[in-house]
Amino acid sequence: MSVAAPTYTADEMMAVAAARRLQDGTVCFVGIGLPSQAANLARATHAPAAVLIYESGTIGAKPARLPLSIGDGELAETADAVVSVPEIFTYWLQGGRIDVGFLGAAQIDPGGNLNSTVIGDYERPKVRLPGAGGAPEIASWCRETFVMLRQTPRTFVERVDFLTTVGRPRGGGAGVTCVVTDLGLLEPDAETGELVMTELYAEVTADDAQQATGWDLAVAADPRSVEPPTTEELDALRALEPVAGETVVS
Amino acid sequence: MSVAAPTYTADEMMAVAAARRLQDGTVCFVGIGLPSQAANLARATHAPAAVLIYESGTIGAKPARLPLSIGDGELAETADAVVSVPEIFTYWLQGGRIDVGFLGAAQIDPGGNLNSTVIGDYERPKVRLPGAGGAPEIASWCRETFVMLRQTPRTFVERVDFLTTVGRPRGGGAGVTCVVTDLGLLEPDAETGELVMTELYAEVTADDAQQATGWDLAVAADPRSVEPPTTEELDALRALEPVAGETVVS
Amino acid sequence: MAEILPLGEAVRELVHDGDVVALEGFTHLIPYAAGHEVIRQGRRDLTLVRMTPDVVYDQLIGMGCARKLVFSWGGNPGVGSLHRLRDAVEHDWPGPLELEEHSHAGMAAGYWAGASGFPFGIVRGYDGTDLVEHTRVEPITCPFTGERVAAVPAIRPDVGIVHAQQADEAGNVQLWGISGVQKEAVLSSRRALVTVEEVVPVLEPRPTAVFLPGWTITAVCLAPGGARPSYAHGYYDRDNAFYLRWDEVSRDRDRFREWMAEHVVEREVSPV
Amino acid sequence: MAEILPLGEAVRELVHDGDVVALEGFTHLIPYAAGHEVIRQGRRDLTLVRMTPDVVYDQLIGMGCARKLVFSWGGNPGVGSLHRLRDAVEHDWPGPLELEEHSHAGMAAGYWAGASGFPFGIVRGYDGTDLVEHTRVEPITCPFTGERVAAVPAIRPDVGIVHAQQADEAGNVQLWGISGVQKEAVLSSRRALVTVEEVVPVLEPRPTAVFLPGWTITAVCLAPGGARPSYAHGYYDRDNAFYLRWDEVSRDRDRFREWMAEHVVEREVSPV
Repeated sequence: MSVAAPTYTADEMMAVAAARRLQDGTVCFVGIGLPSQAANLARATHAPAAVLIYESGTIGAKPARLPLSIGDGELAETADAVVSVPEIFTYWLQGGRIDVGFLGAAQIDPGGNLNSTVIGDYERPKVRLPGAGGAPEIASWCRETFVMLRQTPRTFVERVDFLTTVGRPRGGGAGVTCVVTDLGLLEPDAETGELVMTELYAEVTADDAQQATGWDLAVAADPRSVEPPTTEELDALRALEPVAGETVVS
Repeated sequence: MSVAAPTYTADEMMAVAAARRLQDGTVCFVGIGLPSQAANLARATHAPAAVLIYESGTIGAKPARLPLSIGDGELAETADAVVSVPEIFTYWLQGGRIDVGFLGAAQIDPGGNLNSTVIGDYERPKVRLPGAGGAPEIASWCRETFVMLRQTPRTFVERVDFLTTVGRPRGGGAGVTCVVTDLGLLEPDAETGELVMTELYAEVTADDAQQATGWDLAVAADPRSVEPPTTEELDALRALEPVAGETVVS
Repeated sequence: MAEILPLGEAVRELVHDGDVVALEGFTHLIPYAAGHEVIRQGRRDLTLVRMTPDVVYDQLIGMGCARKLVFSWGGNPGVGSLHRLRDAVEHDWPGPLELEEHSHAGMAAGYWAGASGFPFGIVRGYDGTDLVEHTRVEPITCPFTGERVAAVPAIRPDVGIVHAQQADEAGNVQLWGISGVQKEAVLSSRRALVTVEEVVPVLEPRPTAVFLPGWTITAVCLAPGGARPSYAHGYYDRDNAFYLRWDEVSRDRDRFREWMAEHVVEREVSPV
Repeated sequence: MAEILPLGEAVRELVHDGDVVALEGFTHLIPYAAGHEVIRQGRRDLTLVRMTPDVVYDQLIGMGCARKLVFSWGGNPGVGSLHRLRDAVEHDWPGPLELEEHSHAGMAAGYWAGASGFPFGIVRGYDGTDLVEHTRVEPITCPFTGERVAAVPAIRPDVGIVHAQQADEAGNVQLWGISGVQKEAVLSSRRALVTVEEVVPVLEPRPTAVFLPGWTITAVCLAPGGARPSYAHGYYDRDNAFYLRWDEVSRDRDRFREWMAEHVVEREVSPV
């Protein structure tokens, strides 16, 4: 990986970049993998009052180590409350109470639309992906949605094979406001809504980003440079890792 | 009261008559007052496995004494489960899981339709009554509904002033299947649905019943005679009474 | 994040003339102290929402705070009528009172919809009743089965007020026992005020507990005994004798006003 | 009232070829033992319903039990694909698999409606997505605001199957920890089968507990360890290593079949 400095991985850079964007007290709707790393890193560093909600029904979970699945017992034990799944998706998510939702995806298009359903044709897919899960309503009803995925020409596509999640939905939230990749960050243009590369990691160039994108990428005139992870951030992130032999594969 | 033998009151006769109709294991939706007396009497005598659900959200309440209000602490303490009011009315009542619902009313008509809203005109009522409460959906979604009220020309009327609760609704249940009064019991005719006086208490005549009814009352050809309360029934019923000074006025 | 405020200040900030206000508590944990503070501050033209208006609503209505009542069952539980409610409806005293009434299932569906951000909730009911002509309910047809069900509008109060047993310093709230529609009243409201029996260092998880995060609440107010004469599970019992006495007190307009002056208006604490 | 039955007998009586069957458990308390018994009894043409099909559904699908899958997210949590599910969808092996897919909010609304006796549930969603073209969802218009929301059909399985920590002798069931849609799966189903870790004399009320009365359940089966390799809060932890191993085992059709023969079909107990 051209962007990975010897002391941290691309995933660590992504988790750190996302974590920095969370303010203290932010209420987050979190999935497993990078989003969970980012939200828990924020909680362990500058945002101790961040509230983590997992779709399994745990509100205010405070795991000491990263959960291995979305319904991990650690989440229930450390949560302020455990509610049913129907309640999480009604009173809490569609009720419009969440500040930031996190999503992954297999594909994203310039409008921030996401595909997590199939690669290829729906009826005869090349790759059958897991499906929608909570994504469509997360993007519609959280005030903001952060997407985290690796930037490649196969993932950043002109047109998604299947539109699972609308990037700028008509719901109560702003939709996708930030895409965190292994090269930097993209944000939607205030007028057109098209994703613009606004921040780049150390040693990443605008040309690197264009090469990794399946459309004619807009790059900000003077993209901000993202500071590499600090020692404090890396220590905190690594302290969250599950015990050896139980690595989370995200 | 012409029907009250010296050893028991009309209310006691009503509670006993209703209790006898509850089979063991019956799941009952119960309100405060006579219904609560009847259901708890059944539980204390021949139907120890009867399940009492109060609309306050208590499932399987087993009060040792009669609750003084529908949300009495005793109900929560003795219940198998306490759920929210929205859940009681969705998963439990409209879900069609209740065998017998109990209702009172200010007026009833020959079709078993009930009024608990107003006496007189709605906009300028003579008497403003408490309103619908749980009644309309209880009558629609319990398998059977028992109504308990005193029989007088003012309560048994040709036409209710306000139709709060439909006697034979299009819901999943049979609607009003039994009306327990201070004179005896009425049941709907299998064909026409009109209420027929099918049982009379000791010393009550068909003519007494007609005199107490505001319409031309159908009386069964050979109405069954209801046995007076037994000593066991009266003892059990009186043992349920709240402590002195806290009498329930129903 | 909830602010912990004195009750007087919280009511002053949260409850305005003309607001839609829901005080909930299904027999248990009825927020009397907060209701009395609304009376003391002389709020007017309120639309009062509550599934089971009982004595505290009788008091608010009799003191002229309400323009409209949205409800499903209005009575003095186990006792009889609410005389002030009846006087307002039957004789426009102290002023006319508009009514919007539902069944319990309908009100519960309205709160559920409000808490969920939905514009309406559904009930399999109302059909064939006279309620249809006198309330806000519309038939909708299931697009899969053709069945007609009733839509009831979401309840979205300006202010939701409930009483709970405990809060912590961060304004998180826990209540237990019969929980009624309190969670929904808080989550469906634009602003939420919660009075509590006590503020504790840690909210211990309990059976039947409902937890409300501080970030769903606007103000938490310490009000020990704030549910009297109703009860607070684990703290005090219902004052059943009071409910019987209320039947006497409230029958007469003058006696009602005298009682309220003595026990509510001229006091800073809730009568027991 | 629930009968306490051996698992084999309960599955024989409750689960028939062609049934709509929901096995629920949101990561926690996944009813593996019951799923394996369905496989051992060779059920066919099932419509399998589950919000989060994971390894036990991969096994049911790979063993040819299913004709259709109704779901919202199908994967091996934290690991990756379900290879048997993919093989069925991508290559019709061991047979074609019809899909009906929703969002989580849509599935949850379907269960909620099923448990409530409603013909449909509502979601503010689906609009603008390609899901609309490939699933059972219809727009309905709010009669009060004019807002369009999505109606999803009620989920009403023939059989709902969940695993819980405890039952009592009367067949009442209690589960605690993350409870997912288990209550809804039981209450929305015509018949309900609950496997439990143990039968205890008294179900002690606990924080976060979900109680299911015996009269809502058809059969209760003692199946200690019946959620392995998922976990049972308070009893045993999730076997995360197994989920990683499954990725290997399930990639190859022959290896999958051998593994199933050895660990499921020829055993009377669930593999750990």
